[in-house]
Amino acid sequence: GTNESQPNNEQESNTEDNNAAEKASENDLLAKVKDEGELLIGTEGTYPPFTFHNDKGELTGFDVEIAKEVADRLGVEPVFMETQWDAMFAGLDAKRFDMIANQVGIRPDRQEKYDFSDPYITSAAVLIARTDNDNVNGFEDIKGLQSAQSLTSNYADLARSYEAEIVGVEGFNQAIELLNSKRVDVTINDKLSFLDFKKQKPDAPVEIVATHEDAAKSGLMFRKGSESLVEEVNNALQEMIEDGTYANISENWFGENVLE
Amino acid sequence: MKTVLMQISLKIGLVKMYLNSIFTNPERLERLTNIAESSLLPLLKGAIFYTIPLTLISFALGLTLAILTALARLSGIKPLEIIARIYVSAIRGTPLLVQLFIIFYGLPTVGITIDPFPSAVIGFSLNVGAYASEIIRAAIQSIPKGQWEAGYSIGMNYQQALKRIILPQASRVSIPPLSNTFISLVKDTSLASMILVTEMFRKAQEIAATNYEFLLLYTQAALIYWVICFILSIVQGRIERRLDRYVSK
Amino acid sequence: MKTVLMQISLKIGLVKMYLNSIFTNPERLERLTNIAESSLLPLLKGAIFYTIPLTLISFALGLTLAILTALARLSGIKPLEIIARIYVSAIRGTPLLVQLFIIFYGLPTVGITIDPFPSAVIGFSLNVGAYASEIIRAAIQSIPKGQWEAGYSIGMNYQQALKRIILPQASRVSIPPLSNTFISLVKDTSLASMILVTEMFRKAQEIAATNYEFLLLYTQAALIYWVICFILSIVQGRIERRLDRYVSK
Amino acid sequence: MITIKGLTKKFDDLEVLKGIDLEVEKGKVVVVIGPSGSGKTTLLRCINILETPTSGSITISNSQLDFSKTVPKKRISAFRSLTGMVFQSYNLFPHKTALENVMEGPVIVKKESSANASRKAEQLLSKVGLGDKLHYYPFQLSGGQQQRVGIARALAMEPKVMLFDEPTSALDPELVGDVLKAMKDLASEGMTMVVVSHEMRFAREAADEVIFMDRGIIIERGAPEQIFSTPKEERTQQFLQMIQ
Amino acid sequence: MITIKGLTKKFDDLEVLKGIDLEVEKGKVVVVIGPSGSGKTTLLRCINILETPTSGSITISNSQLDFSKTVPKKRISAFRSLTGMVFQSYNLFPHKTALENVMEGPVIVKKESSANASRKAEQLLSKVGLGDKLHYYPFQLSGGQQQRVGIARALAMEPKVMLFDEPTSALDPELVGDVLKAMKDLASEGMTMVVVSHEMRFAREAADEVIFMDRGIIIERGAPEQIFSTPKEERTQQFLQMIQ
Ligand SMILES: Nc1ncnc2c1ncn2[C@@H]1O[C@H](COP(=O)(O)OP(=O)(O)OP(=O)(O)O)[C@@H](O)[C@H]1O
Ligand SMILES: Nc1ncnc2c1ncn2[C@@H]1O[C@H](COP(=O)(O)OP(=O)(O)OP(=O)(O)O)[C@@H](O)[C@H]1O
Ligand SMILES: [Mg+2]
Ligand SMILES: [Mg+2]
Repeated sequence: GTNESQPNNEQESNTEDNNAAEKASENDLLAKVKDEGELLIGTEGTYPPFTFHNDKGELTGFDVEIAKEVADRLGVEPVFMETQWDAMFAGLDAKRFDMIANQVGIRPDRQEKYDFSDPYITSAAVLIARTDNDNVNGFEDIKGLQSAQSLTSNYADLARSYEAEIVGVEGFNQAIELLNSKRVDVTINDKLSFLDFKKQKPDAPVEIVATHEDAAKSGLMFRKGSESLVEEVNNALQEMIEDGTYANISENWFGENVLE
Repeated sequence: MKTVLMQISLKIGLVKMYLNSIFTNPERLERLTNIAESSLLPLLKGAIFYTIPLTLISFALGLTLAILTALARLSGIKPLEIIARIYVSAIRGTPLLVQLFIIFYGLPTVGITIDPFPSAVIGFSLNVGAYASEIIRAAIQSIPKGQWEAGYSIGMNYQQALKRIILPQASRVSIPPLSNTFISLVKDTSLASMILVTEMFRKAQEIAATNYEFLLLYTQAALIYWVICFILSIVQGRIERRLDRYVSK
Repeated sequence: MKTVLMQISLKIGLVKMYLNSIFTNPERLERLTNIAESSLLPLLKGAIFYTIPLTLISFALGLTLAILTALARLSGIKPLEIIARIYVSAIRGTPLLVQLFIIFYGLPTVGITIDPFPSAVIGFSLNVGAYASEIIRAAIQSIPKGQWEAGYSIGMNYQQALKRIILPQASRVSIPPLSNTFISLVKDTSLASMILVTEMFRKAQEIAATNYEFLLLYTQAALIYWVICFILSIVQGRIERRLDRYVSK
Repeated sequence: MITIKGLTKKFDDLEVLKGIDLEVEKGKVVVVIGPSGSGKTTLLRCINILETPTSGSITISNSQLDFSKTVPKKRISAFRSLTGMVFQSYNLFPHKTALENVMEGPVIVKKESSANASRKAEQLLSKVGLGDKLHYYPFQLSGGQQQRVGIARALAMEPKVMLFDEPTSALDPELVGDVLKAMKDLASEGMTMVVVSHEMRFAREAADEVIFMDRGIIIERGAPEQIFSTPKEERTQQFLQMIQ
Repeated sequence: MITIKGLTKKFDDLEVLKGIDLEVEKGKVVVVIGPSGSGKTTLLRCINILETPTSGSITISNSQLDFSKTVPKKRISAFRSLTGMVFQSYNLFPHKTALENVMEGPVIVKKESSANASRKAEQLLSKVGLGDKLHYYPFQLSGGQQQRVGIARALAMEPKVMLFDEPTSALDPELVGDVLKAMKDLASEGMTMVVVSHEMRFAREAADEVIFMDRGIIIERGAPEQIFSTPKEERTQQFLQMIQ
């Protein structure tokens, strides 16, 4: 009877209300972020010097500082959430994060599924080999050799274009580990990460053999449909570049400006 | 044969060389000891604030779930039995990592968002519940039917016989396999790092990421796990001995 | 109470919406079906060429090791017992992932370099050996002493009694817990991806790395694991029934 | 005290009890004998409703259960409390001491105070000659002692009828005596008892009636001397020859 | 056939056998009786070397083992094959059929051909009245049938002496007869036998001598009639009263 249909109606109307609210926040992520005063940022936390923990255990790094500055300029609190590479994407999809700051390269296949900010860093690709390996002197030499690459990185495509045999790895650290243990011959990787590694382990028997002229650009990454937020973030980035904040951060981490 | 022997002695030689190189290279040794020392506290914090509470809470909840599931399996009520069977099969049949992913990253897409720690607790509890239910079911079945009947014959009902007669005896039988599950759980908590819980293994990864001494940090974490498991197995021994007091050795 | 109910009905509403949005959003649906279809074959290949052989080989070797370890534990020879104890404790007490890392990334630093697949086999076999040895030990101990004595009394020696009388009976007791270990192993092989074995889970990661549908791919992999485990549990049931032929139900 | 009418019990297709009619007066002791598989245990279990009979009725004191209808669980519990059962394999609770075994029923089922139940349990255990073993676990007791704890445990629920299923057949010969003595004491106190046992001595000395069962029916009944010395039926004769 | 001299057996501090001297001539049947815990089982197990005696010597046929020295494993195996043991709880191999149980020793230990062993096993099983149960598993057999398989299994190794440890005490009363018959047949064929049993009928009909043991020593020995009707020792009298 009527008694039974009562809660039913209530439920439906309720769902609709929420429906509307949901749509609003979906359409305007920026409004949601400003509303809650928090920007949820996904990052690995294990990728120095971009995102890692310092001696005191605090999360820091180039990407972290950039993201903090961006949040500042949006007038919200940055909240970092750390996880593994694959979980980071899943987390963005699941709306656990609003944005990812983790040196994610801007690539067409990613742009299919995600939005990117304007590039905030350009890094050179370098070819790394063991010091005792005299046979590798340039990118042309790696044909048929085993190269350790993150499957999701631009560097993998680069290695493929020189006909190296790809050995898939989780990230920079694992690539170096494989190189060290003579399980692979080379890796093409990010110059800045490698420099940081050498700083930590100066006597590691690996070195840069060659630097590639094509440079890769990275951006902050968002779910599709975050246009309003992306726009605001781009504005913030632009401001940072113009008022010298960006240059400061960059000098601090790399001793040079890494924008271009 | 001879070449194999030669190879082995060669390998042993290399191992010696490596260890020598560490112990005769004071800088390297110092670096390693420094790192080991300074990382001990963060690792222990990870263990005490996350690994251990996560393990204990999940095990307690999981055990409750396991008893209910075991009873459902043994209830003779078909629908309950089928639900219990599907639950156990689905959980045991799929990797824990995927289960955690689905709870943490999958449920939000259907509108259910749970925080990292509770998500981990749910995932691990469901897991323990499935594995332990089989252990408890077997343990209950291993108690002779005569014990139920003795309970009934002095007027007990099902619940009373279960609680007073069967479960206390079943617990004795099931302590060794349950502690297997418990020990596995301690280590499985390392997967919680995938859903943002900064437990001990995650701490090890974080520290290693800055100094690139992965082997050292992982070994250190492994040793802490071992200590925890070792303490657990001592506790297990105590409980077993306590429960064995009514059995001739 | 009422608010809880409302919340639940709200959640159900949201789930409906989500499913609707997938099924009424033809583009999204098509993308997902396409990915699922095209990834099925690579996943199956990963399962057939890596996951399954890795599981079978490691289980066979691990079981042999387990029997030897169990016998060492029961031998009454102190040094053997202690070695067996330490082995079991070290393996059960530390995470499998760390063991794999030490074998694959650690041993080369002391001059021993083993390829990915054999490294994985070694790691998993050692693991199965430790866990299963406890099961087998318990199973052997569960066979009444009278069975050994009956064997001796018709003139058998230790080996003969063990092989002909004890192990066949112990195998019956240990099938259910061993198949637990086996099923765990199937899923644990996913960790081999960390040491470059391109088994099924690694394939799923690779594919997801290009289309970023991690949840979909992981769920798909989970379903394949489930199918494998389901087939295994059917086989387990058959074996149990075969071995039960000499026991009244 | 007990009236059984047309009691049958089927396991699937196997009819184990084929219509048992039996009356036992208050204070009488009935000994049931018969070959293995004849249904003696099943009969006792039906009286204790550990098995649900297929048809027939059982009356104890003034309570009647009629098994042509389905009987509600509540009534079974109440009915069961009229009888106490002593098992061939004792079935003591191994995780409880002798005292705790006896207290368990009064405390958990009857909700008696622990102090009260403990006092009563002590008395009962003393009565069966175990006043000095109160805090022993079953594994620390001989078979005969365990069986006497089993008797005390059943008595603690103050049943109207005691049922014994081969209470001495698992015992070493020289331990049998103590258990039989406890049973004889009980009989002489006027307890109504149904005893499945092949102990001729007990039957001769304590039974008011001996019943011979075979293949699910009562073949013959009578005073012990009559059955043992001049059985009427051929099957009874054959059986007595086999076991003597 | 058997000569035992000064046999003692200690479990830790507990001396269970305190110097047993015993001779059994070829073809004779000796029945051992005594209270529980008196060491009867331990004596049989020592003869079968399932327990290693603490001191003393055992001679069977022409083989002697002296336990004041340590005895090599090889010799134990050889010595054990001179005796066949039948256990109270049968101890059949549950995963093998009756035939396989009997064949196991000849095939695995004596390395006989499977065909030969099978033929012999069939004969032995027929002899104990189980010619129609060759392919039954133990759980499909009654206790009495299982025990007869146990006898056949021991006989298949062609021992010089058969040892029986309470072979009928776990059996239902009406199943005892068949096992005793198989044992009597064996006795009448001239097998040397040592039997621990309280079955008076068997002792009266088949024993050449009855031995009464208590607390690890032999108290009294003699012809069955003598021991049962006019025992000399008080402890023997007491014991016989208890069990009769
Ligand atoms: N739960 C059961 N399911 C199927 N058959 C049963 C069950 N319980 C008993 N039976 C069968 O019922 C018959 C009678 O068994 P019951 O135990 O009552 O005999 P009994 O006279 O007590 O024999 P015994 O002297 O060996 O104890 C036997 O054939 C037995 O196999
Ligand atoms: N393995 C053992 N360790 C310690 N004590 C033992 C062992 N085996 C037997 N005993 C002890 O030795 C004594 C004699 O035992 P045994 O089994 O030989 O007696 P028994 O005459 O066969 O008795 P029963 O008639 O009960 O079979 C008992 O006190 C028993 O507890
Ligand atoms: Mg019975
Ligand atoms: Mg004995």
